[in-house]
This record gives sequence, structure tokens and C-alpha cells, in this order.
Amino acid sequence: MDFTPHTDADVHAMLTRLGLAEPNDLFAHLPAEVRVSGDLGLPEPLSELELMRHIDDLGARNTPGLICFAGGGIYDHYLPPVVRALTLRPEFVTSYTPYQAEVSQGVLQALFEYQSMIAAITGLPVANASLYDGASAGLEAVNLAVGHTGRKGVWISRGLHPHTREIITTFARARELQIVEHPMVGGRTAWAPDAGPEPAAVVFSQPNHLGVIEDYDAAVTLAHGAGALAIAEVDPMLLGIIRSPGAAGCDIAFAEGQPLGNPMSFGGPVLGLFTTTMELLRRLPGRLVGQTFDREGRPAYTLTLRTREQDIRREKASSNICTNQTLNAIAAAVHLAWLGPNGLVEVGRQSMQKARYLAHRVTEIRGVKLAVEAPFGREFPLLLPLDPDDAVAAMADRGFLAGVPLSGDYPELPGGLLVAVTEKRTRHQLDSYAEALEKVVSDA
Amino acid sequence: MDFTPHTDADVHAMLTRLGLAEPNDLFAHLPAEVRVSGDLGLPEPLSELELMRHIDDLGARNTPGLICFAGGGIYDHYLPPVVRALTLRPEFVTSYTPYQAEVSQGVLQALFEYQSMIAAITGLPVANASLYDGASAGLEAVNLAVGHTGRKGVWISRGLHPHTREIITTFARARELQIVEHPMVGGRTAWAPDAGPEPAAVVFSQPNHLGVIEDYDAAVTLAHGAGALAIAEVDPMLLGIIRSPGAAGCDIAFAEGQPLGNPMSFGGPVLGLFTTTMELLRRLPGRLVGQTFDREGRPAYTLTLRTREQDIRREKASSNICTNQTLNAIAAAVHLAWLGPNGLVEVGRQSMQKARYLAHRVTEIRGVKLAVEAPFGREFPLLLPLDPDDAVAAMADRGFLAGVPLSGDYPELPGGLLVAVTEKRTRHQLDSYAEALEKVVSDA
Amino acid sequence: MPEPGGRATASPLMGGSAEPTLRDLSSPGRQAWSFPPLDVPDGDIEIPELAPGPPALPEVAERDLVAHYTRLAHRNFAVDLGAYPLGSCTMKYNPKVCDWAAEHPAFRNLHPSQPAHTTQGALEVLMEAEEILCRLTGMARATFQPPAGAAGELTGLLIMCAYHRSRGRKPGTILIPDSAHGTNPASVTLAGYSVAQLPSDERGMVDLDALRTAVDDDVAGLMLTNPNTLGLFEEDIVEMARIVHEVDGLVYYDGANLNAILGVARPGDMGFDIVHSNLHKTFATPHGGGGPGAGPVAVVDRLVEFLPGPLPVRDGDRLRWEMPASTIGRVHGNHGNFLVVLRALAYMRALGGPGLRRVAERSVLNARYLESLVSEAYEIPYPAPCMHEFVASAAALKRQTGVRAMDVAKALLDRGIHAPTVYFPLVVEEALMVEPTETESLETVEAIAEALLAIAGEAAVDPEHVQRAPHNTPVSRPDDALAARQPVLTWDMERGGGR
Amino acid sequence: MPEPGGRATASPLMGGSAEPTLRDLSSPGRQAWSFPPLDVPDGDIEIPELAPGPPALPEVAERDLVAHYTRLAHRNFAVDLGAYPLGSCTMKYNPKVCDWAAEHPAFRNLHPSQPAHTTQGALEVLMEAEEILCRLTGMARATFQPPAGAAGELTGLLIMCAYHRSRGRKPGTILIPDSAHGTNPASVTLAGYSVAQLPSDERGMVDLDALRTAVDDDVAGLMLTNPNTLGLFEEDIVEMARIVHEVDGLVYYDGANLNAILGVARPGDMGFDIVHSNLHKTFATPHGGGGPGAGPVAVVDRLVEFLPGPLPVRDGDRLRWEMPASTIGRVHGNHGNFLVVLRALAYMRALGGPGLRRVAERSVLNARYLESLVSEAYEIPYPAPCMHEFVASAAALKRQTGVRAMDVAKALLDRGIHAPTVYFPLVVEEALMVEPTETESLETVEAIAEALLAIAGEAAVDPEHVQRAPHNTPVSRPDDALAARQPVLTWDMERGGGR
Ligand SMILES: Cc1ncc(COP(=O)(O)O)c(C=O)c1O
Ligand SMILES: Cc1ncc(COP(=O)(O)O)c(C=O)c1O
Repeated sequence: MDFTPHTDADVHAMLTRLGLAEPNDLFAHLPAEVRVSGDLGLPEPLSELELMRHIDDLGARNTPGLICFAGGGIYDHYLPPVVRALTLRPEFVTSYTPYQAEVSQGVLQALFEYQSMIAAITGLPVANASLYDGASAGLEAVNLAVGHTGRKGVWISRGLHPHTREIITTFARARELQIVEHPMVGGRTAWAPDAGPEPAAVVFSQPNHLGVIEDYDAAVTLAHGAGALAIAEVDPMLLGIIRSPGAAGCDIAFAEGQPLGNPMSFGGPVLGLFTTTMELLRRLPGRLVGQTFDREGRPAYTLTLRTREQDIRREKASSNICTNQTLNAIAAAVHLAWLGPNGLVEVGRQSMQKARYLAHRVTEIRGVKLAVEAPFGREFPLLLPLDPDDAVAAMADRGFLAGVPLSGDYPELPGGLLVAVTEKRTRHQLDSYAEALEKVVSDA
Repeated sequence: MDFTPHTDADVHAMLTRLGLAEPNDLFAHLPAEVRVSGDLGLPEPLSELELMRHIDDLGARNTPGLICFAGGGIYDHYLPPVVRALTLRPEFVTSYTPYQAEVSQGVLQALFEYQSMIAAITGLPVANASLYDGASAGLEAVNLAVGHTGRKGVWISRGLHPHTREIITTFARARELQIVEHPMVGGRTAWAPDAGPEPAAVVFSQPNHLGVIEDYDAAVTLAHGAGALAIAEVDPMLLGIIRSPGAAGCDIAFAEGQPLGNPMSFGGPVLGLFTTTMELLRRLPGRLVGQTFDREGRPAYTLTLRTREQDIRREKASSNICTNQTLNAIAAAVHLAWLGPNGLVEVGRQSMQKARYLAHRVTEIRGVKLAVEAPFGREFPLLLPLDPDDAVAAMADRGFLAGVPLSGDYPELPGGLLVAVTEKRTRHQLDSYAEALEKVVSDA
Repeated sequence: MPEPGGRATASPLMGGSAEPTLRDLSSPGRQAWSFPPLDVPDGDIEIPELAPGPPALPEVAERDLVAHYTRLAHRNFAVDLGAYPLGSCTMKYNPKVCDWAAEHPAFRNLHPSQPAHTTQGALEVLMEAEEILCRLTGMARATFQPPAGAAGELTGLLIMCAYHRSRGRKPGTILIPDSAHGTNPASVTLAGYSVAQLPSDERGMVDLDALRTAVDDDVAGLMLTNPNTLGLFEEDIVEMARIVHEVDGLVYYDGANLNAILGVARPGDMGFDIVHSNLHKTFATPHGGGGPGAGPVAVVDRLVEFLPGPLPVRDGDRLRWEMPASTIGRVHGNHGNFLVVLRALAYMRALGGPGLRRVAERSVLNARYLESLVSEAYEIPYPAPCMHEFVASAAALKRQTGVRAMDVAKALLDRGIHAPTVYFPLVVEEALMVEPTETESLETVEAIAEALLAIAGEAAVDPEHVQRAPHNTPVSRPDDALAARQPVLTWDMERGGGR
Repeated sequence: MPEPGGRATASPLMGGSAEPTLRDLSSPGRQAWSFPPLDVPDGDIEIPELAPGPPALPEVAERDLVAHYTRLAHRNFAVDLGAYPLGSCTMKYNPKVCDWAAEHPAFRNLHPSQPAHTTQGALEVLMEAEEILCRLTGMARATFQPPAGAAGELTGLLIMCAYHRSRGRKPGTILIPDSAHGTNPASVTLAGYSVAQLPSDERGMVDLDALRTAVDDDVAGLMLTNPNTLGLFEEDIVEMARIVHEVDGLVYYDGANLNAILGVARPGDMGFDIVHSNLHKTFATPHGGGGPGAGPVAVVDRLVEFLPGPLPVRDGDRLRWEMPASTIGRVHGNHGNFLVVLRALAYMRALGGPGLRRVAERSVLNARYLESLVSEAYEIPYPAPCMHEFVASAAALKRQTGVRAMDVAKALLDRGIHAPTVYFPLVVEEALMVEPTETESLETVEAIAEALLAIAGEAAVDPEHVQRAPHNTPVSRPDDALAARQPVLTWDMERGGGR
């Protein structure tokens, strides 16, 4: 199967017009030494039906139907069919970046509305039109702060998502930034005011990676006292319940946006949310859509403040991002509009109540307790009396994706398992989880 | 969950404008004796997630994954994702009958193209824009013939699809038509020239319900000799291989159109194809789209020859049909365009070759033989040494939908099982089927 | 720039040329299809009646196929794009979760001949839907075989026929009001009955005296929709049923207008014996550009034995198929439009009792509210309070400006709103039959009213402009006369030609 | 009425007003959402940092949500509607079977942290795709973490950095041709390198002497796309790589233009060390209005140890995750845009070796053919035969008529065809960068040419009309200056306002 519409006659006619005899002649000017002569060992073509069978076969090699209690940025929330149906409109899916505004009002307006809603939930006035994911949004936030302050220090909470920490570290190594990690005590960041090099940014997660709700003021006061930007990674699904980073005085908020409108997708494509203050607008990475008017005075949307971007500003751009996660952002917007203010509150409330119920149930199991006793969101850290990887494997045999082991990223929590609960989990599932975990623990 | 957008405030404002106090007042003028007072015992509302779980639960009560060898009008052909994606465009799905041509050119042109392609494969010049299904298309064909000839006799082949026979019989009873059934000998219709009341129509299936290819000329000559219309039920997926009814001189052809573009869907929605000659055009049941021009001389499509239809002609209409199977017809058109001439030949060729292979394999089983020895299409009648219903049940336990038992409709074939093979079946599946059947037969 | 919320318009994109046909796009040798190579022995196929060669189908690549149908879709208005107040058609919003249900692999890949023990879920779908439908209509049992309303009518009439035959009567006459939908008389003829038409009185309802006069021993039954096609509830319905029952006639309910009375009133309680309902109207299954629909027929106890079959019946905790004792036989090749029923069931279960009743309340509320707004510029010929739809008349407008109902309809298209049904029912001159449905918001209802009033205003000032409407659509008014005089029904037909 | 086959235009429907925003459509109390009732104990949630109330989101019903986004979709051009010859972007047709793959429940519901033994199919997808990619590029191993081309560039540069650091070198300078895409220099800066620009010569290729001069010990590497952004194959590529390698620099291949050489030539064979490819260009994964894409990075043997991780590795007949020995660390929070990779794999497997090579042949054939047609009216500034795209110049047109490249682009929109890329690459005055891709038919290619020639013709006669184009689109040219001067970036912002 291929998707070229050319008939043999077409190819012949076109080659003839070009004065060529055969398709190979199109490449006659390439240096002989770089032209492929042998067989590249590529697979044979497949018909569509064979292809579908192959994908089905690959899919069958994944364990089906695990009931998901894993989180850490990617969550199994309820995703309404209407959100997928609208997002997957081919006019959105198969268009390019809306450079030609006149024929891209659909994508542009959808992004403008996305920006508006992301600003609304984060309480910050300006949101870009998406970044790749939560972790790389963290990198962009740090880059912004470094550019803005001219400093090389980056203070990060140990409660920041480990992958965000890791990607910032990868980047810092190349850029020779100095990262200072602030420890957690009792499940929350214990900020140390004199932690070393002058910080460009103070970065933390709200709730933090253990699920615990941080003290906004502590971080923001520290940051602003030190002349740094306060940067919060937030959980969009909890912004109906937890105070917004904007209201708390943060300068930048970013987030892993997957739970808004996107399936878990093995972690991608997802999207990074990024919001900031007007003051930092000209340093914002990524695309921005603005509202304006056309020649007839009709409202029209267009990409704007483009001088920040790589195609105009090149090596001086605020970021290198070009292709972003537009379709995922549209999904997020459709989902947010589906939820509305009260749906967002409801999804947070239900998730948190169910998390409390499960935490209560599992901590009744002998040997199982919470790693920290502090108010959490819809995710909490368990301490198990066995290796959490083994627990996850044993729970998978029982049909549960039990959570994300914490021990790799937090050696100080050797039995740590991060358990996430969404509104999708039924009480029956929570009870069964607790029963299964009890067996796993007692078998260990 | 409901889908009304009204807020309480909206309802209040609207009622107030109408001078009403509460929604109930909208019905105050209904006679009290017909107004529902008690509880109707209807189910409680469900949230979307609960609803989806319920449908999943119902679905789980069907046996999953049976490999399909059943046919008899509904076939498990390969249905490309592109056909579904295009057919399910919401502009097609959520529009009404294209009475307002100016905003319905999409549906209208799609139907015009459907008519063109159905005419092309059946070899008859005019096709309507769909009927409900193959069986009811048979009824319409008989009704047309009765109206055209003024006669009450209907000669039908015993090889006509039993459901088509049954629906014609249901109808004939009310209309006091006289049906004469012509027997099969050696798998083909043995037409009896002096079979009783003067026929309005001679009706047969090509291939017939046993899968056997009929002699067109015998039927057409008989019909025309008797002053009747020759009416053939055809199998659209074989029209790349088998001569078209138009080429064979039939006056009307109809078909169960499901295999073109539509999933099996437990038998519905499917569609009935209906084609005929220009001579009979004014008696055609159902909608017709014609090409014309708009005021600016641009090509435009419109519903035409509407004076045949019920909304104009009322009790004198050629049929009572109003809502038809437009979306299924669009699916058929997209699928036919996907197939093109060579794809249609290929699907027929592969299905028939695989049917031959399987027939060969299973007739090697001791006690299993073909019910008739005559050239067939992609479906053939087996004679089993056990009750075919029992065989189907036993084969289902082994993962196969073995075929359609013939014994109910053809008591003369007590061990009859109609086996259909499509291009989708792999050789491995054919071999496994034969092996499973061998076990079932030997266990019996 | 805020526009009033809920205003529903579709907008142009670009270009304006006609879409070529697939035949225009075809090029010999182009191909979209692929199949796995044949994995069994090949060779010549030896059969009689071999086709001389491949049929003359277009040859296109997948890329062009996709572009063609996507562009066609962009040339079509639909509920998903905006308001569709097409009277009698109940063009309500079709929930996307029901699309999900209809594409569920556990149902869409079922073969209709599968043994019942392998399709228990599907039988349960039919049972659940039947139970809800019977409770809503006040009937005993229902069949889902009829694939549309008209097929339901025919089925109902065949049941009448079988009932009367069982009592030794021959087919006779069926009474139908003059405001009836065209399928009613057409179905009557198809079923072998003759039609007698009942006049409407000055209320817009069946004239009770005329009914009394018309009823005699030849009358097999009465067919009626209530609310009727004027959107009015037949006040004398109970008495009407009684009169017909007196001569052992049966009373048939055309359920096209069931939306108005869901959970509020039941045909069974009004005295009806047979009820079809249009799932593609009342139960939100989309209309598909003209189908598929589903027209289940429900009947009172004494008619259950005549229902088409097979019907699902409970047998312990299993379900099996059974033929009713005196069944009229099949009316569909399989089990009807099953996936449409599945969609409708999903809708019914989502709404539940309270939601279903709210459908009636809010469809009537919207219609009554819209009627009151529109009555500023259009006559409402009958004063009774409307139910889920109303019929206005452009007769005065026509007299004053020359602008006809059809022109108003076309001008509405220009404003991004679908036209109402026009010239139906036949009893109203220059009829505009408007059904907003319950899924349009207050703001959208007001936008429809504003548009209709603006058109009336424009008619007074510039009638020619209205008469030449629509102006913004992919094509302007097609030449229907040419289409009928010299039909071109396939791309192979020359104008005026054919076989 | 037949139009030439393959002509690709989109058409208007009706209406013309702007689409209101969701906020305009919002009404307090309206709701689309539903959740099951909470089935665990409820009560006050006691946490610090409790939000004072619900956020200010719009409140709309599902019906209005659907209509809103459907109408927005109707205001957007897309590949599925017609030709999209946007240079450098490879807007080829995206097969629907790949959509099916990307929605496969066995993949879309996987959590990234699942243990590897429960996601063997997903790991196999990555392995299969990696293998094909490496064979096509001539590399040893690849990572799929980078979610787009630019992220691939950054990843590649971080790998360079790690390589050099492992050899005791500090970041230095990266050489980039002046025709390079903007992401290249931006990535270089982000990675902590500085940029040195290489001039193009009169052939439109890198000036080899300038390269020789520029290369010194501070040079860490060269970034290049080949064919370059003029659509020309860099003839001296082997020599260029050799020169850079001489100072232990690395040569980076920006794979945006890989489409032109699939199966015909391989970056590895040209001497490149690191290659990113854009799955959303070369491998037909759709662009989603601006993303998601995927920018896998493949490297030669000696750089494998630096790749980001974890990477899947085979362990008997199982797959597991492993961190490369000297990994630079993660560059994505999870495993990259996995479903995009799945789509690309489906595409690669459908085409197989012969189909992939045919992509190169026919994309070049279409471009070369279109170039020859278009050259009648537009200058082609460099004479070398183009590969999969070409750059024409409207400089002469501008001199003669005042009509600029941007005007030509806009006028093309009016003709139902998407605009080419304009004013890029920077080395060509009034650049029109045209990439028809291999999925457009001969007829469509000719339709594009005709349209471009017609515009040039019109420019000579009525330049103002072209300068005011587009005329048929939902909006005309937006006031970009106003948008930037007084940004309104959310519906809460007043013009000129903000926090
Ligand atoms: C009043 C009335 N009766 C009957 C019908 C026929 O229903 P269907 O179109 O489903 O056959 C309709 C709809 O067209 C109708 O409005
Ligand atoms: C030549 C070239 N390099 C790099 C890129 C950047 O790729 P992406 O948009 O995926 O980040 C692009 C595409 O925009 C490009 O055309």
C-alpha cells in the first residue's frame, strides 16, 4: 500500500515533460557515493488489513484492562466521547500551524479560547498556546527566569516531579546552571533561605510529587525576597479545589496538561501548560494567539507577538519551540468547556474524596501506612512492607496498576508507592484494590 | 443527564413571558384523564460514565470474537477505516433529508454518486437513493410489478432469500396477491412455465440462497414470455465477477447492500439497493437525486421526480417510504469508490477462491458433503451428519460462527448449513475451521 | 464583540467552485484499495454468468476520496452546525455518547443469524428499549423490526388487517385527518386499505361530527398523530377513540410527535391500540441525511399475538427469540435497525424518567415561546396553545409583499439557520411549520425569532432580495423543473437521455 | 460540467458572521458535564490553600459545545480539504488507517509508568519504528523522546555537548547555513552554544570555502538540512562532513527534508552523526494545527551511549527499559509522543521499503514538475534541479506590478489552495517556497500551477485586487499590527489592558 495517487501513465507523462526517462533520473545529480544501491533491509509493504492485524497483534502484547491507580502527572480521568469527537475533527487534525490566519480561524479561535481558560484556572493573565509536556514546560520556565534575572542559580523543591527535575538537570548541565535542591520535611518542602547561588527561580510542585499540598506563601515569599521568580507546577484537575498559583502570587505556573482532554497515551502526546504575568510576556516561550480585526472590522484571530519566536528572532528567540501540542491544547479547551466551573470542582472533589477513602482503607492493612501525614490532593504516598516494584508486579497479576513506585526517585522512601485516585474509580474498585493489596502484603 | 441547555433562570423567564407559573402549566389544556399522574416506572437517569459502563456490560454479554462464516445477505467483509471516517462526518450524520437543496449539496451529491455507482454495477440505468434493506426492497419490487402489470400473481424462486420470501408473503397476504413458488432442482430454480396465475413478476436471487449461480436467461425469458417483469436479487460484492442483472435483461434488480460500506450491525442499519429501467422510472419507489443548475448556472443537485412520493402524491404514491437509509447509502458509495472496478473484482475473486478452498477442505471430512454440486459464489451449502443448529453451537464454543442453518427454511435439507467465506478469512482460519468442524462432526 | 449566546450560524471557508464528481476525479489505474495477497490456490474462476469485465466505477486514490467527501461535508448544513427548526422532524441534538454506543465493537460486528446464546447482550438491548418504550406509550409489547416511521405504519396496518381477518373481516377503510403526514395515506394504500379523509375544524383539530358520520362498519381504523401536525393536542382524543372502537375499529398512533408528550401523556391512555414511534426523532438518533431511522411498533395486549417476529422473550435469566402466536411474519430482513435502537436506548437510559419528561416540557416551552415571538410578524392560524411545534402562515406576508413561505425559508438559510418545513400541513396556506426542539437554548430560540422577524421586515422593504434568497449558500435555488423535465440521475446520463 | 480531476478546493456553506467565543455562549448554570454520584463518604475537604470558589470558566451545554467547535472546524482549511503546498512542512495526506492505530484502546489507555512486562506491545512499537528509522537514515540507534523537530535539535545538541565534554571540550560554536530554519539557531542558543552563520554560494548551497575558513578548534559541529531549505541537494555534503570531522566536530542532520531522499540517500552515508526526523512531515503523522509532532533523534554508534533514556532493549524475547551508559538524561516527561510514533510505524509498515522509496521519487517528481510549470511566471533563483520542494521568487512580479509574495499567497487561498511558505528561506527575495508532496495527483499539481499563473496574470491587470486578497475566506487579512501593539490574548483582556 502507498498513498501516492500517480498512475504509471502520470509518472511517464511527467517524466517526459521533464526530459527524463525513469524515476531514478530524478536523482542523477546526487553524488554517486551517497546514493543507496543495495537493499536497506526494510520490511515488505502491507495491505491495510495486514497492517491492522499487525497493530492488533502488537496491542495484544500489552496487558489489557489494568485498573489504573498510577498518576504522577498522567491520570486516568473520565474523558467524554464528545471531547474526542470534536478534537478529532479532521480540519483541526490535518492542518498546519495557523500561519495563514484567513483560513485558520478555527484553530486560532480554539487556541485563543484555550489561552483564556488556562489563564482563568491558573489565575495568571497570559497563557501560551501549549508546550510539549509538563516536564519541558519546567525547562522553559527556568530558561525564562534565567534570561529575565541574568542569574544562574535554580532552587528547586525535592517535591518537584522527578521527571521535571531530571529534564531541568539535563538542560542545566549544558547551560552550566547551578541547581540547588531543597529537601522535604514532613512531606513538604523545607525551604532554606541561604541555599547558595542567587536564584533565578524558585520552583516547586503544587501539590508536590508525594501528593501533598505545599505552602504557597513560603515559596513565593522566599522567591520574591531573593529577587527570583516563583514558579509553580500545578495539577490542572485540582484547580477547582486548590487555590490558583496566580492568586498565590506566583510569576509562572506550568503543568502537565494531559488530564485535560487527552488519553493517557503511554505518556504522549500530552501537553505542557504555561502561564505567566504581563510583565514577563515578551519572554514567553511558544505561540500566542491574539484577537484583532480584519479589514472589514470583523473580529479575527492571529498569531501575535511573533518576534519572540525562532522563525523571526532566530538565535535570540525566547525558545526554540516551533511545532507544539496544538491538538492536545484544543482537546484541553474542549474538555474544560465541557467541565465548566462546577464540573472542574466536581472532578477534583470526587477524586480527593475517593483518594481519602482509599487511603483510609489501605492504611488499615497491617504494615501499610502513609509515608507522610499531611493533607494531600487525589494522590498519596504509601509505605509498603515490601519492594514497591514487587508490589506493583503482584498487583498487576490481580488486575491493578497499583501506583508509581517512589523508591527510585526517593531512596529515602524505600517502600514508597504513589497512589492516585480519580473520580472514575468506583467504590467497588477501591475496596477490591484494598483487598488485593492486603493479600499482596500478607503474601510478601 | 439530559441535553436541554435551559437553566432554571431561562425556564423561569420563558414561562413568565408566556404568563405561566410552572412547566406543568404548559400542559394544562390537555384533558385531565390522559395526563400522566403516577410514576411510569422508568429508569433513573444515568451520568455519561454510568451509561457507558452499562453499554459495556451489555456488550460483554455477547460472545466476543467469533470468526464469521455466516452470510445470507449480511457478510463480514473488510471495511476500511477511511470509509467509516468519511461516512460518519457529522454533516452527513446529523442532517435531515435534503429538502433544502441549497444547504444540502453534500448529501445530495453523495447520493447522486451513489445512484451512479449502483447503476454502474447492476448494469441498469437508474437506481434510487436507497431502501431499508434487501428484503423490503423485494417487497417494493413486487409492488412495482403489481402496479405496472395490474396482475396479482407473483412467481418466486425457492432459491430467493427466505427472509425476502417471508416479507413478500407478509405483504401478499394483506394485498391478496397469489404467490407461486418455483422449486429448486440440483441447486437451481426449475422454472415451471405454467405455474398458475398470470405473473406480475418473476423473482429470483443471483446467486440464490444456497449460494449457487442461477441461469439468468431461464428466468428472464420466462418472465418476458409471460408478460411479467424479471426481478433479480443480487449480491453486490460479486458484481465484479458475475454478470450484471442489467446485462442479463432484468427489469429490476435489488440487493441487500450491507457489504458495501456497512458493518454487520446485527443486521441493521443496512440498506436495500434498487435499480430499474427508464421505462419504469415513474413507478420507482424512494428518493431520487437529479443533477440540474442553480440560478447562476452552477451545477446543483436536487431531489427530483418527487411526484412519485408520499408527501406529494399521498395515497397514490409509488411507495410509502420517507426516511430511508441515506447514511448507509453514503457508506456504500464511499466503499465502492474505495474499491473501484478492480477492487470490486478482487474482493469477489478472493472471496470465491477462499470459498472454494474451504469447500474442498470441509468436504474431505467424513460425512460432510455439499448439498448441491453446482457452481457457487462465495457461499455454499453443506450437508452435515448432525443438526446444523447443534453444529453451530458446538462451533461457537470453538470460536467460529459456522454459518447459517438451512434446515428451518429448507426442511428438505435437514443437515443444511450455509457457509460464507469472505476475503477477510485467512487460510489459517479456513484450516482451523475445517479442523474444528471435523471434531464437531466426529463428536456428534 | 460578544454576540448573543447560542446564536447558531455556519460560516464559509473559501473557494466557491462546484465539487467535481468522483467520475471527474477518476483516472484509470488510480487506486485506494488494498487487500492482502490471496493465500489460497488461485486459478480461473469457472462459473456460468461470468462478468465480461470490471464494472465502470471511478478510480481514485484515498487522498482524493478523503478530500472529495470532506468537501462535500462542508457543503452540507446539519444539527451539529446550528439550529434546525424543521417542523415535524424533531431535529434535536444527537448526543455524542450515543455515537460511541453505536460504534461499540461488541455490537457492530454481530451477525444477525448468530445463535441467541451468543447475542444475549443484543437481545437485552432490545428488551430494555422495548420496556421503556412500552412504559412511555402505555402499550404491552413492541417490535423493533420496522426501520422507519413509514415502515412502522405499514406494520401497524398489517397488524390491523390480521386482527380483523382473525375476526372474519376484510380490509376496508382507514380514516385519516386531512392534516396527516403523506406516509399515512401511502401506507394505507400499500397495505391494501382505502383512505377516507377527515376534515379539520376551525380549532385545527379533527371534526368530531365528521368523524361520527364517517364511522361505519367498513371502517377498519383511524390513524392519527397527537399532537397533530399543526402542533395541537387533539382535545377530543378519548371520545374519538371510543367512537372508532364502537365499530371494532382500531386506533393507530403515528408517533412522529411523541416528543411533545413524553412522560406527560400516553397514547395508550388516550385509547390508542397501536403506536409507532420514530427513534430518529423522539429518541435523538440522528437522521443521517435521510436515514437510517427506526420505527418500532408497540401494541396493546390483545394485538401482541399479531406482532411481527421473532421477538425476544425472557426464559429464566436467558433471552431467546420467539414468534408471536398469530404473527403477521417478518417486516425486515433481520432485526430492524438494531444500532439505531442501541443509540436510542443509550439516550433513554441517560435521561431516565425525569429527563424524558423534561424533553416534553422544554420542547413545548421552546415552541410556545418561539411562537409568541414570531406571532409579531406571522399569522398563527389556530389559537390553541401549541405543543412542541407550531404552524405559522405567511399568507398575509404574501398578499402584502409577494414574499412566500418558501422565500422566508430560503432567507433563513442565509442567516445560518435551517428552514422550517413549508407548505405542510396542507390545511394551512403558506404554512411555516416550526419545531425548535428542546435542545436549543433560549438564546438560539430568540435568534430564530429575530431572523424570522428580520426577514418579514426585509420583505416589506426589498421583497426581490428575499425572493432571490438564499445568497450565501454553496448554490442558489436549483432549477427543479429542469431536473424533472430532463432527468439526469447518474453521471452517465446525458440531459434528456437514458436507456 | 467535469472539472479537471484532482482539483482541490473547499467551498462555502452559509452565514458569514463571526463565531462567538465560548464565553459569549456561556450562561450561568448551563452544563455539559455529568459524573456518577459520589459513592464514598462525602464531607468538607480539609486542606490548606483551598480555592475560594470555582474558576471563571464558561458554562455551556453539550449541544452548544458541539455546534461551536463544528463551526470552528468549518472555518479552518486542512489537508483533508485540499492541496496544502506549504514549503518545508510536507503537508502530505495523513492516512485514516493511522488514525485508527492512534486510537487503538490497547495503546491509548496505557499509563507511562506501567511496568515493562505489561507494555511489551508498546515497547515493540518503539523498537520496530526505531529499526526502520535507523535503516532509512543509516544510524545505529534512536530515541523517540523528543516531541518535535526543535526538541530533537536540542537533544542532538545536548548529545554533542556531552560527547565533547567526555573528550574534555567546552561548548563552542555551531555552524549553520544562512538558509537554515529558525529552530536551528534558536536550539543552538538554548543548548548553550553560539551560532556562526555560513553563507550560501551562487548555487544556493553552502559555500565550501567559507566553511573551510570557519572551521577551527572552537567549532563543535555543523547543523544542516539536506536537501537544504531551497530544495537543493548539497552537492559537497561528503566533503563538508569530512572538514568538520577533521576538528572532531559533529555533523547534525535536520531531518525536516528527509522526505526527498527516503530510500534514495541516507544521512549516515553522507557523513552525518546525528539525525532528527519529523514524523509529522516525512512519516505522514498529521500536524494537528501546530502539533503534536515527534522528532526522534538517531545517532551513529559512537554516540549511542549519550542518548536520552530510558531506551527499550531486547532481553531474550522480552523488552525492557535501559539507560544508555553516559545518557544526557531525559528530554521528555515520559516516552515522547508515543501515539505519534505508533501512527508513523503504521505508515512505515504500510509502505514498506518500496513504498518509502516511492515517496521520495514522487515527491521530487511532483515538485520538479510543478517548478517547471510555475517557472513560466515566477523566477527560479537557483538553477540546480530541485528535490521535494522549490523556492520561486516574486521579486520580478513585485517590481513590475507591486504584487508581493504575500499577496500571491493570499490570492492562492481564494482559489481553494493553501498558500506556500513565504519569505523563507531568507536568502531569497520575495520567496515562495512550494512543496506539493507526493500525495497530490498530477491534476492537483497542475491546478496549483494554473492558479499561480492566473494570479501572476491578474497581478498584471488588476494588482489591487491581488493585494487585497483573500476575498472568499471567513475573514480578510487581520490587523497584525494592532494585535501586537495592543495584545488581547484572552477574552478577559481589554484592548491595551492586562495585569
Ligand atoms: C407526522 C409524521 N408521520 C410519519 C412520518 C414518517 O416517518 P419516517 O420518515 O421515519 O418514515 C413522519 C416523518 O417524516 C412524520 O413527520
Ligand atoms: C527545516 C526545518 N527544521 C526544523 C523544523 C522544526 O521542526 P518542529 O516544527 O517539529 O519543531 C522545521 C519545521 O518547522 C523545518 O522545516
